[in-house]
Amino acid sequence: MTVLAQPGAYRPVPPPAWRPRAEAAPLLPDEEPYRLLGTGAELDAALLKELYAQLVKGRRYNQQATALTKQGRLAVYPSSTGQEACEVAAALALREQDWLFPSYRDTLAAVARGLDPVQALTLLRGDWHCGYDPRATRVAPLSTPLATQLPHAVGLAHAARLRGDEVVALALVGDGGTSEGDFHEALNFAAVWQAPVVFLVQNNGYAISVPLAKQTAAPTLAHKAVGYGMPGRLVDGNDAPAVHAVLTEAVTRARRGGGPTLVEAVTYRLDAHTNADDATRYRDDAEVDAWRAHDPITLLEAELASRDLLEDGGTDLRVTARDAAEALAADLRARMHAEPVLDPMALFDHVYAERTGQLREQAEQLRAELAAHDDADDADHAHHADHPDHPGTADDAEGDAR
Amino acid sequence: MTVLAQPGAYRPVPPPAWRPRAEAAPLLPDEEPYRLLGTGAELDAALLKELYAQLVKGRRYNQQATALTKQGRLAVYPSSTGQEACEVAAALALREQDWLFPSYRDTLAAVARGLDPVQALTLLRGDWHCGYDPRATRVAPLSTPLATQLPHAVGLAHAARLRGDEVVALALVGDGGTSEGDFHEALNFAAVWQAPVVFLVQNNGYAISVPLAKQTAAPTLAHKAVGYGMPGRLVDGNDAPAVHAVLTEAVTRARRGGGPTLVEAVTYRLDAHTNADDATRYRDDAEVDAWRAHDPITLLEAELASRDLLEDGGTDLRVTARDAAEALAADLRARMHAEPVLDPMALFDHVYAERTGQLREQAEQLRAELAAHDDADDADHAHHADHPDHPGTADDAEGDAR
Amino acid sequence: MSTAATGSGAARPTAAPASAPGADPARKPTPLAQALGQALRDAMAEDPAVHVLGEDVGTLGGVFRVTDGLAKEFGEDRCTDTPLAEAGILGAAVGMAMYGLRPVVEMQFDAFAYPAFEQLVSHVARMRNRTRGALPLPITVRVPYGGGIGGVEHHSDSSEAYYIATPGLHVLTPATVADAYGLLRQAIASDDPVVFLEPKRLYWAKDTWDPAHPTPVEPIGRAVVRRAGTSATLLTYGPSVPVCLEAAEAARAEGWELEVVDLRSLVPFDDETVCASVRRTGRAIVVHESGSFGGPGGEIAARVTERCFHHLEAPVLRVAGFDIPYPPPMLERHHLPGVDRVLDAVDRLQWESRWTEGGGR
Amino acid sequence: MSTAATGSGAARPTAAPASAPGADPARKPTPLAQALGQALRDAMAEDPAVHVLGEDVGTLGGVFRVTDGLAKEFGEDRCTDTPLAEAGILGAAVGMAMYGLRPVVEMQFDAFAYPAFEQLVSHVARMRNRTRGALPLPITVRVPYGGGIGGVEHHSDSSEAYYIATPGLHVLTPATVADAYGLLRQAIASDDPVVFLEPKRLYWAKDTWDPAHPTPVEPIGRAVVRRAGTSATLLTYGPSVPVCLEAAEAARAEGWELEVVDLRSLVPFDDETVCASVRRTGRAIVVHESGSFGGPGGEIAARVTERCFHHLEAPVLRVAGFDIPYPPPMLERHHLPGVDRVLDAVDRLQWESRWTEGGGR
Ligand SMILES: Cc1ncc(C[n+]2csc(CCOP(=O)(O)OP(=O)(O)O)c2C)c(N)n1
Ligand SMILES: Cc1ncc(C[n+]2csc(CCOP(=O)(O)OP(=O)(O)O)c2C)c(N)n1
Ligand SMILES: [Mg+2]
Ligand SMILES: [Mg+2]
Repeated sequence: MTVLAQPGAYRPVPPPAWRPRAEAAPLLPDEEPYRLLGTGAELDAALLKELYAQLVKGRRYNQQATALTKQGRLAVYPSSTGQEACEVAAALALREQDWLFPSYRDTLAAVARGLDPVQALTLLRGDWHCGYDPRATRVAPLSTPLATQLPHAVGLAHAARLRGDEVVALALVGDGGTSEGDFHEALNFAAVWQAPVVFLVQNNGYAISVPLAKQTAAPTLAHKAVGYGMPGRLVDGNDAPAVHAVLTEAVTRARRGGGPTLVEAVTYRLDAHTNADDATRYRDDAEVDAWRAHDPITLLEAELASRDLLEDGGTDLRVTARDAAEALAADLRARMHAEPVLDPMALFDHVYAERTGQLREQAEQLRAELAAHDDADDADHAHHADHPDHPGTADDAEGDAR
Repeated sequence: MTVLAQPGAYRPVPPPAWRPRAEAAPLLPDEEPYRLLGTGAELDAALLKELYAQLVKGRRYNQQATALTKQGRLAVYPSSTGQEACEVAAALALREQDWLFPSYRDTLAAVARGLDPVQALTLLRGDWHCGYDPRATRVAPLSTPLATQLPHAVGLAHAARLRGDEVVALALVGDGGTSEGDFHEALNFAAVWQAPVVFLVQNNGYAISVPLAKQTAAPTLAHKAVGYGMPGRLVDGNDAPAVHAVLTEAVTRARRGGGPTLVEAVTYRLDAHTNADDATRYRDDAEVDAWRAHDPITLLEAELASRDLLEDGGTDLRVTARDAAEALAADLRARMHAEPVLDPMALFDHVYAERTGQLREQAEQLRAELAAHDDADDADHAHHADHPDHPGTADDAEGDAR
Repeated sequence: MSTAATGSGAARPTAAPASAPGADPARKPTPLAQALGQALRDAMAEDPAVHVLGEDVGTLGGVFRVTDGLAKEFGEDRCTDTPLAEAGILGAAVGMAMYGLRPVVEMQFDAFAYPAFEQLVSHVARMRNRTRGALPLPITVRVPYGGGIGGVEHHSDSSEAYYIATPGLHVLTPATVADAYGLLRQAIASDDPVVFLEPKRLYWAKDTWDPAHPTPVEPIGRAVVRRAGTSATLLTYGPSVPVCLEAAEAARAEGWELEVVDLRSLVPFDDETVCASVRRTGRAIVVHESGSFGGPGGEIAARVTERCFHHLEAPVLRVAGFDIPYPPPMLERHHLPGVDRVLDAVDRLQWESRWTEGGGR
Repeated sequence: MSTAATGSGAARPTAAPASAPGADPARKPTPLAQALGQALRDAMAEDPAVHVLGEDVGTLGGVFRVTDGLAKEFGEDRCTDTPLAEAGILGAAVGMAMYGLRPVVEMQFDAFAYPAFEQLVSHVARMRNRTRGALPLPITVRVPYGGGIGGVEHHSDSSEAYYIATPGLHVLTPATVADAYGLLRQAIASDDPVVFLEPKRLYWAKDTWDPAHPTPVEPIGRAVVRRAGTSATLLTYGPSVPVCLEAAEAARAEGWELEVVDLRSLVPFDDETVCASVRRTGRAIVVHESGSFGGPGGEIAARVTERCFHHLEAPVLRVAGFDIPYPPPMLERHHLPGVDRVLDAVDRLQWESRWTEGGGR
């Protein structure tokens, strides 16, 4: 706007309402995404190797999970192929006592943290909603309603701080999720409460088909931080050590009482939104290819090579990593091919601490139906089951509709 | 965070996802709230006089409306005493075809725009929800659910732009309202759509009892703008010409297709939250007194005096303004003391374009009850009316409860 | 799906060109989702005020492809990919409607309409009333609802109980391809806000239908008898209509002639058609996927009982989803009311004369 | 308010120290709001995991002064003024509960709970079930509800229909001072999430009560007969309980002895107490402020009819608010179900023997 002369003749006593509460400049992100790969920066060799092994395993995990959808063993799989650096770095930046708050795309982060992949995939397999004990694993349930997990992370981190525990919560959200009101409310609460929470936005360029330019007009998503009074950091999301460094610094700051941080990691989803999505409807091959050239695994492998870290006393890191990845895939495949044990009566469990009268009646009804059905099955009864045991994705559902 | 050397060896083709979409610097607010009073800036004398007359009238309006609550003529009144500069400037910054989106505190802005005060106060009197035709007046209904009117303003401005009309929407919201998800979603939509809308946050330091420091940790509320990619402006909300200038510039920019602006006006609510509120529970007199010393009317009057604009050909602007204000107050008082004409059967009007069967039945029921009641009244029937005609505020309600 | 029969009552034409159904050789098996898309296309072509907005409705054509091609045909200003924020979408639609447009909002899945709940309840439903008719909001909110498609949690809710309890909204739900088109056209043409509930698992169900000459359908507020019967009435809507028709077919083998009423319009509710049927049959079952407690079935059973008490041979029963969070894909078939559950309820309709019972009646 | 009678059934003690009611000279007229505050205070004193949060609950003590003094007594970390964002408040409470706290959230008015609807429905209500019991959420959401206080629009909604249709939530509402205290203590002690609906217009209603020895009350899930009668049963809750008691008193003059059942707990629902009463009287009316269509009355009427059909001499009737947006203050008395409307409904309970009627029965 026009800047008029302000000689400052009028200077009210600064009332408490509008004294700046924080210096804005330190909260603003750097101009360029933060990077370590190729910079010659001093880096811990063990960390680089660990990241590499995890990236390779993560990629294989993504491939295997996608394959399982084709075999009808998963209802749906939203792959994080291309985003493994973010997923893995998020997991490794946390300590044992810290909590991870994943969105529906982030099973890999949970697995990289040590969660059993079969448990992590329960939601997407479809035998139950959440397949693990969040308290035991310090991994919140995968959140399907976008951005709704962010205030949970804030509340948990705040509670831990009130209890005097050194617990940090790291919450994952997508670029699309930043548009939701819950994102706003969570970040504001976090900053006002100075809660030990780190928000990692994986900006993969799309919310399903909607590109970032239709999602926001902000210079970067990291710029949103200043509006809450927390630091915003921009990082190359395909540079695993850079993401790890930025997150570790933010986690450490949070742990020390320094409050929340918003981190935007710029990355790309190489696969379609889910196995059911057709990404060619909204993006072209050239764009995908450009990003393939910046694959997080290739980048890290080049760095390891340039530092002569790929071979170690006769063992080739690439081979070890690949073998470990294959082992994970084989185990996952085998265990996912086993039919899950399903008890329909479990539908009435845990709706409340105790079943209400209403639920006891309904449970009795189902029990009777199941008994009748068993009898009928024996007698090759005509009444059919309404739906197949392994329902497919939306695209498959045609066969399912009557 | 630690700034590591970034020699830039690694430079991926900048993928479309993370090229900054806008320069951040021009979007950030100035360090100090923008001011004109006392700066010696060139100012339009007619505008100053008009603002002054409106401020005086606005103050009197606030007083009269508050008095009406004591007389049981208004159910409740949230006064904008102390905030008249914002209310009046918002009204004057708009053209005939523009739309105003007030919150529940902003009847004065509507009145300053020319709305009949009796119509503006209908909601608070309690005879209906909205007392005027929003399309005819280009004033949206007062919004009680905080921040919910902001997306409406965006949608309307967007629609007008699609139609090719030069319409700007100006939406008012409080500092507390900026914490709501709807604020976030509205600003984001506005920026993505480049909608011709101006958001004016009246930061009066409190959301009922909650001070700004418990509401946000942001440097200023205007800093939120950069996170949406729109300019943020900070202005002294008690400096009427400054608010008017900032809003006019934003409105003009919007009208020319330059997109939305977020304006934070720093001001203070001198009265309690509403007539039912006891502000001494959460703020001390010293703070109120400090702000009284920066009363928007006193400030503007001093400016007029210093410019020798108070007297004009024998007429004293103060007297003219006061007389006009008294006339408004007298008229308002008189008209608000007349019993509003109430038709209970109107309850069933305008629920839908046409009454549903359900509503026709219920309307018949009420009609019968009213008829029976009339008969009973004649016969001094024992069945009592459950509630008084003029219900009071929460504090009054004690007498109402059984 | 074999529910194309228009049922009883004179069909009033919609805005679409009416034709003599059956005469046209262009009628062919058409999925319900396609008829919905056609309704949007025709409404947009007819009235430039009609705008479609939502997540992924533009380039992608929606995750169910209902809006496929609209952005290309009418431009991105008419069919707009919005930021990912449901309250913002519906709130913006309110503003657009205030300016005279007729927005059609797509919510991607039922549970993802909840963030817009405040906008829906506190503004959309009330704006006309608040402003004494000055500001009607002709907004259509399309909500894919219900289960049976193997969706993971939060993708299969039946949320109609929330909407029918909100005065000011019309709540419609088609079960046939003709209604998908006809009701959606009516919804868009209506000056009142409409929550338009689309049964997800019927998106791919087909009826014989001609997009160029859409079958005229009954107006908003009218229920339709999809199958005539004398033994008992099944009152149902949306995804449960085909289930009830199948149950009625199966019941015939056991000697029952079940009448199936497709409610179509939950608000306004067609007491006339419903009560006429129940008075005729003397017995009724409400069938829906939504949970039972506090669900639409309670309202329907209560009002039918109020109006038809002396015609009832048995209490109105309810066959509904259980009162549990929607189950995971592998268990949903146990939750969804299917043919067996409907037939079991029919069994319980006190076919033995009640006079032989000991009860107080 | 003269509803202090605890009613039938053995009262089970709450967590509060039980005492022989009536024996204590410290019992004095106490407003319902004060008993709620006392419940919060006692719960916070007993269990350091109990945290109160919401808008203006700290320094101000809430706009209804229910939390008055708590911040001073327990510190701002235990009773916290939050930013103005209801989804954020409830969402943060979810996280706090995940970490083992027992948050008590205050929503300032009924309609201002709507922004938190997604958090409530998609997370609070389901977390225990989603995690197979690993993550119960002991959250109490206090919602002042209903009208009659002269509030402007969006300040007088009756939103219970939305909550009772959401499996996983308990929905409680007190009508007496003893229940205000006792039920709120039970809600906070419950490991399940509770929507605790506080009837706004009863906040200042008084019962004789001793804060040091709170009257023990029935547990969650139990209805209580507040007045015994034989002619018909009024099934009601919250703000309508005093209305029904007054109606019962007035009806006595006309020869009717009305039984008044205070439901207290909408979820879980006490079929036993309700049906026992209706079977005894043979006639029932559900009375509530909430709109009729899709409101709780439909559910209650339907389930009573299902269970007591052969004991009913007349259909279960409903007396409710109209199906309109809540009216402005000056008209609300025409909307709220009052004594006259209840008595009119009693009139319509088919007192002439139904056998003399021509109907099909
Ligand atoms: C509240 C809500 N609205 C809509 C959806 C449907 N939906 C699922 S994923 C998705 C896109 C998410 O984009 P983004 O946040 O960028 O995450 P990404 O998929 O890229 O990881 C949408 C719209 C949802 N899950 N939740
Ligand atoms: C969604 C919503 N939540 C809560 C309220 C209750 N309430 C009314 S005014 C108010 C404070 C508003 O503060 P602010 O936005 O700063 O505006 P001010 O009152 O200062 O003008 C609150 C919490 C509301 N009206 N709407
Ligand atoms: Mg994305
Ligand atoms: Mg304020």
